[in-house]
Amino acid sequence: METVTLTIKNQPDLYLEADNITPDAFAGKKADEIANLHVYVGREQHRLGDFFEVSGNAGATPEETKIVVNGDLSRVKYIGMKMTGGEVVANGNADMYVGAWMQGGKITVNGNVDAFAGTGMKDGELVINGNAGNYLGAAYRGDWRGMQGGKITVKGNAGSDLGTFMNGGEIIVGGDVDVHVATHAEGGKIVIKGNAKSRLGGQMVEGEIYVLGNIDVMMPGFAYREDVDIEMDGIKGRFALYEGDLGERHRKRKGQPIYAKLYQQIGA
Amino acid sequence: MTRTVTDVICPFCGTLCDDLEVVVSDDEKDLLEVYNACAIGAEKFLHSQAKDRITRPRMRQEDGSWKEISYDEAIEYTARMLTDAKKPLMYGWSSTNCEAQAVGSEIGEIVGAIMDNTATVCHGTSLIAVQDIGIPSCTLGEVKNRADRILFWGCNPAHAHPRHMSRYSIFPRGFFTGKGHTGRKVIVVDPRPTDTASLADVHLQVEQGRDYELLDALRVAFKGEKLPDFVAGIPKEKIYEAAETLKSGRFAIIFFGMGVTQSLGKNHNIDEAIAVTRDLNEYTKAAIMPMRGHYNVTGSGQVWGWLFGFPYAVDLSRGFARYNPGETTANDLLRRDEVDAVFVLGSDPGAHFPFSSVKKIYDRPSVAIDPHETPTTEVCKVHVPVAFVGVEVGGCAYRMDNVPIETRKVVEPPEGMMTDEEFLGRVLARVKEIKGV
Amino acid sequence: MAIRVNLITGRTIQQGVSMEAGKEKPAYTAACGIIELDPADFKKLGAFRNTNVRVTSGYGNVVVKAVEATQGPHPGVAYIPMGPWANMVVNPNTYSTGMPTFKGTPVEVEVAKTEPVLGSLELVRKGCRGELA
Amino acid sequence: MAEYLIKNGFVFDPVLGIRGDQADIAIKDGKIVETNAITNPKVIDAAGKTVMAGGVDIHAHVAGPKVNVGRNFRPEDKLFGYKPRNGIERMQGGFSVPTTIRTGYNYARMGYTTVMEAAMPPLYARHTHEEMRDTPILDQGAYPVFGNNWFVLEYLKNHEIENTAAYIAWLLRATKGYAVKVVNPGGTEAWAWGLNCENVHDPVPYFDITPAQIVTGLIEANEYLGLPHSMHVHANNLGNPGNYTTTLDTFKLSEGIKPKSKFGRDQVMHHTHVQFHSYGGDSWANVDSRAREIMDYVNSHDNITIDMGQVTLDETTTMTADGPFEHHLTELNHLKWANADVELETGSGVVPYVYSPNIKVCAIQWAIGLELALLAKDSSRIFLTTDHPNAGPFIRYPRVMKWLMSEEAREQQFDAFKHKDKVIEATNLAGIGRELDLYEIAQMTRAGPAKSLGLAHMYGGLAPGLEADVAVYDFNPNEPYAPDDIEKAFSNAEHLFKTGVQVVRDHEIASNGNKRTLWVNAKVNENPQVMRDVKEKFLRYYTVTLNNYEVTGHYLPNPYVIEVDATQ
Repeated sequence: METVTLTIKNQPDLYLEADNITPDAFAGKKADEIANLHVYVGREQHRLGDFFEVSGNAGATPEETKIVVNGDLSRVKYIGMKMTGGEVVANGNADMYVGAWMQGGKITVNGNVDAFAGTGMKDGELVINGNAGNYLGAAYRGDWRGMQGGKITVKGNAGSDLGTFMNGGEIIVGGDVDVHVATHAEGGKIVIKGNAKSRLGGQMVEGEIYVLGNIDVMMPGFAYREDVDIEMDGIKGRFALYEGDLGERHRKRKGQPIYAKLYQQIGA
Repeated sequence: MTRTVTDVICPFCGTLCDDLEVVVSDDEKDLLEVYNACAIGAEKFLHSQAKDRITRPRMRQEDGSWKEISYDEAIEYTARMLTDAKKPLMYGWSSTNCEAQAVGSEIGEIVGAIMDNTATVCHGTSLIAVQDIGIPSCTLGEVKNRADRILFWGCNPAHAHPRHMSRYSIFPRGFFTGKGHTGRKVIVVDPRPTDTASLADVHLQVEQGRDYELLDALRVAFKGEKLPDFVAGIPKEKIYEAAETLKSGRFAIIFFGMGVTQSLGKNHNIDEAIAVTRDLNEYTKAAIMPMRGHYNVTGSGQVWGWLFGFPYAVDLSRGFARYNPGETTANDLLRRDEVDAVFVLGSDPGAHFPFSSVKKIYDRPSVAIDPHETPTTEVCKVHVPVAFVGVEVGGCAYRMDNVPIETRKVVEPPEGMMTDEEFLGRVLARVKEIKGV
Repeated sequence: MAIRVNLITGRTIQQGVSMEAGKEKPAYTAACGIIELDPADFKKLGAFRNTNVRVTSGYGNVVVKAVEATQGPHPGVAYIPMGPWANMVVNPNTYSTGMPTFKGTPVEVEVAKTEPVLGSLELVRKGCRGELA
Repeated sequence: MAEYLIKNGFVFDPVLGIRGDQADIAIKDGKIVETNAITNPKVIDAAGKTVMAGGVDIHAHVAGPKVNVGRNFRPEDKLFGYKPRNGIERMQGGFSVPTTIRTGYNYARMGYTTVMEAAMPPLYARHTHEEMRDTPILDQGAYPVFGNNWFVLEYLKNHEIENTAAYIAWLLRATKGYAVKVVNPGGTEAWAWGLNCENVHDPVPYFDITPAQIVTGLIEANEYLGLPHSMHVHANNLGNPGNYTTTLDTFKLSEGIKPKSKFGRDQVMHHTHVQFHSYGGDSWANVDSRAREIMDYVNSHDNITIDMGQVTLDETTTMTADGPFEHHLTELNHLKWANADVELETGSGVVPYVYSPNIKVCAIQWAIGLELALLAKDSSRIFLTTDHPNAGPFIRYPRVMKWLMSEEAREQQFDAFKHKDKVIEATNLAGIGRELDLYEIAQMTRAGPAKSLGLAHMYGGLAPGLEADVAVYDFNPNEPYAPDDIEKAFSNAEHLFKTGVQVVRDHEIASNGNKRTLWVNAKVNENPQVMRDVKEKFLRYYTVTLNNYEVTGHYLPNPYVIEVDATQ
């Protein structure tokens, strides 16, 4: 695997749209060609090299390309957008749309990310070693196809609207989450190791939510069923199982509706 | 001698009453009296005639004072500001006609602006919800002629849409509703016992910010599933009862307002309310409608819909249209310092945005186009007064149910005053010159 | 003595009429430079009706006149009509939806008898210039 | 205006009866003229290329309230598909529901010059006209819907043809409409109570009338007026297994009625998107094609024209004034649902839909549409449509042409189906070897629809005196070609002239044209009763005043009025 290193040298006066920072766009290019890729500030088109020092050449394919981005990226959008393979490591806070619509490969952010990370994600792995903003792993506006597959891991907290319209894949949040989790979800799995506020599983059709901490307000559409013991991915303990959203439509299997499941830990 | 103009359209709220009568002087310069309007609408017509009205553009000076400038100078400043900026915000677009909105859209397209309208602080979250789940709705005449279950959720038409209840919802006698209000059951959901609630058969005083839970509870009740004893401060018996009332009607309509669009959950509250409406269509006929505020915020969403495909928050900066509320919405853009110039027309963000956003407008090159003196004109660098749409110039406007109605000109604007459309047309021409288009 | 209440904002017919009559006029301040409090909250605050109060949230503060709720009772909930006064204190967080949280901001209300309620233009002008307390 | 001479192209023109012979087409002052009538033309060398009249679309949903609902509630339909502004071209977005700008440009790119909006709710006529105004290049008209209108229901309950006709004339003038459209007659009014009319004899709730009476009465009123187009119907029971009998029942309502119009059409009923109305079986499990039964009827009755409503196997957006159908659809696919019932007049619904080649029913629908066209004896009475965007976006017309013209292309598509064998079993298509030629395509896309619309004196052919709407395609029918070459060439006209203005040059948009809006001004005898009824209904039941209803001039900056005198 070849590594391309980008180090931010000029901060944009507005925000930088850098949808070209992906192994797909870099693949097969040398450092100077990579520096010539387009980025945008508002309506102005610039070169990637106007804002970043670029060193190293990319591999022949996305899979053989690793990109390391250094510096304060909190005004850089779209890192790793639509990537299909390879690896991106961002050493700093990044702005919106990290890994949005990604289909493969791995992104690691050693910092926080703003909203819309992992929007419409199909596959691959997104690791955020800080906090995530709102709409992590959610669908794009209007789309009923949210996160389809892959895995998102957040070390810290996540914002509101986690996993909206999620259909598959997995999201693990090490800390707390804000309101609205897995709204309209029809599949997938969300694990919240910290506390949750309210509106977990609202309008949820199918899928699973695990909460290890507290829930401020439970949805009225989730009914307590039983206590169950769970052991999975390093999580072990006794959980209260709720099913819902009782107000929502559900598929039936053998005449029985299949509900979404919400597990809340009640003991070790 | 005076003349009475009939069938006049009120350019205040989304109710867009079109039965006003306005008495004007024979020379059509003075507006003397207004009939059939609500207090707010009448004031809007009468204030257009204020003697202290500002009639010429003005520019803020270094020392904070205003200096009168010509329209030509104002056009030049505006065109330069928009073409110099990398990412200008062109905001407002609600208190104006569709013709002006279309010209503004072309300016935005050429300069690469972000176009946002007042839905962003009003029913923008409803539009998000509609994109997620759709909206079964109808025209207001369907409500008048058929509805026997009226639910006002987080809206207070007694104050915000004063003639709504008499023209469309609670009181009118229509084709299948000959008994008027006695044939209808009215439910109000609001954290306050509002003046609208006092007209209702049932008031559910929801705990503020828990609308989503209460709406979900209604859906659970429709299906006959068990509820907790209390949801959002409402005992379950009252929820089951409300659910039964709605299901048992022939035609149920839900009107909703800022109480849900601006509270915790925002678009999700609307989404769930629409889900309630969808569910009701399993049992009877049901529709839902946002109580749109500005008289033509709806039109702005329509014009951008056919030109760009999005009803608000349209980012044209890269020569094509993108949309994502939370990113391309005015308050997020200002808060995050994403835009470098601000143009405002047909709205007053100075009064209606959180102050932190107002300060960002003040910090940037900025132009406000508004017939009035407002908090927005107070913080902008240039203020361009224009003729009142619906009073001094006509043009198309869209009612809250998306019905387009052509507003009427009833009096002449002050001599030499431009309309929105004329001013924008001149700016467009100048922008094209500068950009060599 | 300060009380904590949940602040909501919105339209009133007086707000609408005075806004159309001119936001630079005193009637607009009289209609919108107010906070409607429930009688129970007045009691807790230990203030008379029509006393100026300072309303403070995590986002700012503003002086308005405390009046009795016109559409009550709603203990624990306070109401400032939509406008620049309310907007000094509302929660600007949009949760990435574009919509500030105009309804449901926790605020503290304390008596500020001698402090004036500013007019709308003066309020935003001074605010922008950093001239407010 | 510039003169043009399009030289040496292979011309396909049913109006002149030219079947691919080389011929020259001359253009002067916006019209086709004899080649000796021009003096100093710009010459377009069309040698080795195909030349046809501009395409005419008789049925598409391209402007108005439900179209805009489809745009505004589907941001995901525009994601990553936007075309930036470039020169005279404004920015263009949207796939299944394009912006008005893209609509105009994309039709022009296919060589189309006239497009009819198929359903205009009268109360929303202003909106429809605003969108048409902002759709460049194309000549357009819009069909106001009548089949659930309270005036019509009340008049036709008592078979009051003269009053119905007077009301139609009034509404066409008030809305600046082009033709009488009927969508799910009676069923959409029933839907205002959550009900439907599923066959032609289902009574309409309260109004005490049946769909059959509505359809027959509107045909008679249409002929009483002698309007350019016939009554244009979308029958009851759309999209349901077993519905072909309802379709045949609807067809039969036209029997014995002769056209009475000076505009040269032969039909008294146009039935639209017949693919959606040609299903056998009684459930989605056993649905099959009844295209043969349908076409047997059409082939033997010459007072009917139809259009296809071809499924294109895309993700698209369905939208129709058939409110109950859209509710039915959202119950099936659980996708977002918009509905808009319109006081006293009509209703509508919008739901996204994914026609997947992996779903048996979608593949059967695809086959049925093609069968209709391939079983037609007269290609000038069946028109190529996708009921845009219902069965697929209009940009797929060239793909439909490919399927119609190439058995190989159809076989390729069959092979791509997940349930190929079941699809073959439920349909006739695999056994149909017919391949249409370009002359037949020109009948289906030009001459046929123009004649059915009563616009054969303007559009659909290359005879001198017609509008100079001429398309040149980079396609040589006399050289070997692959099926995909058809789609490519007809997606991307090399040149297009609209009323004598070159709007596409070398495959690029060269002008925004001089778009016109067509409407029909029918004059009838004064009818005090109808005018009294109109006043009464506005006073009591409408929520706008009568004086604010009529669409005034500035919404049609470039109107083209077709005058009809029905006074007697």
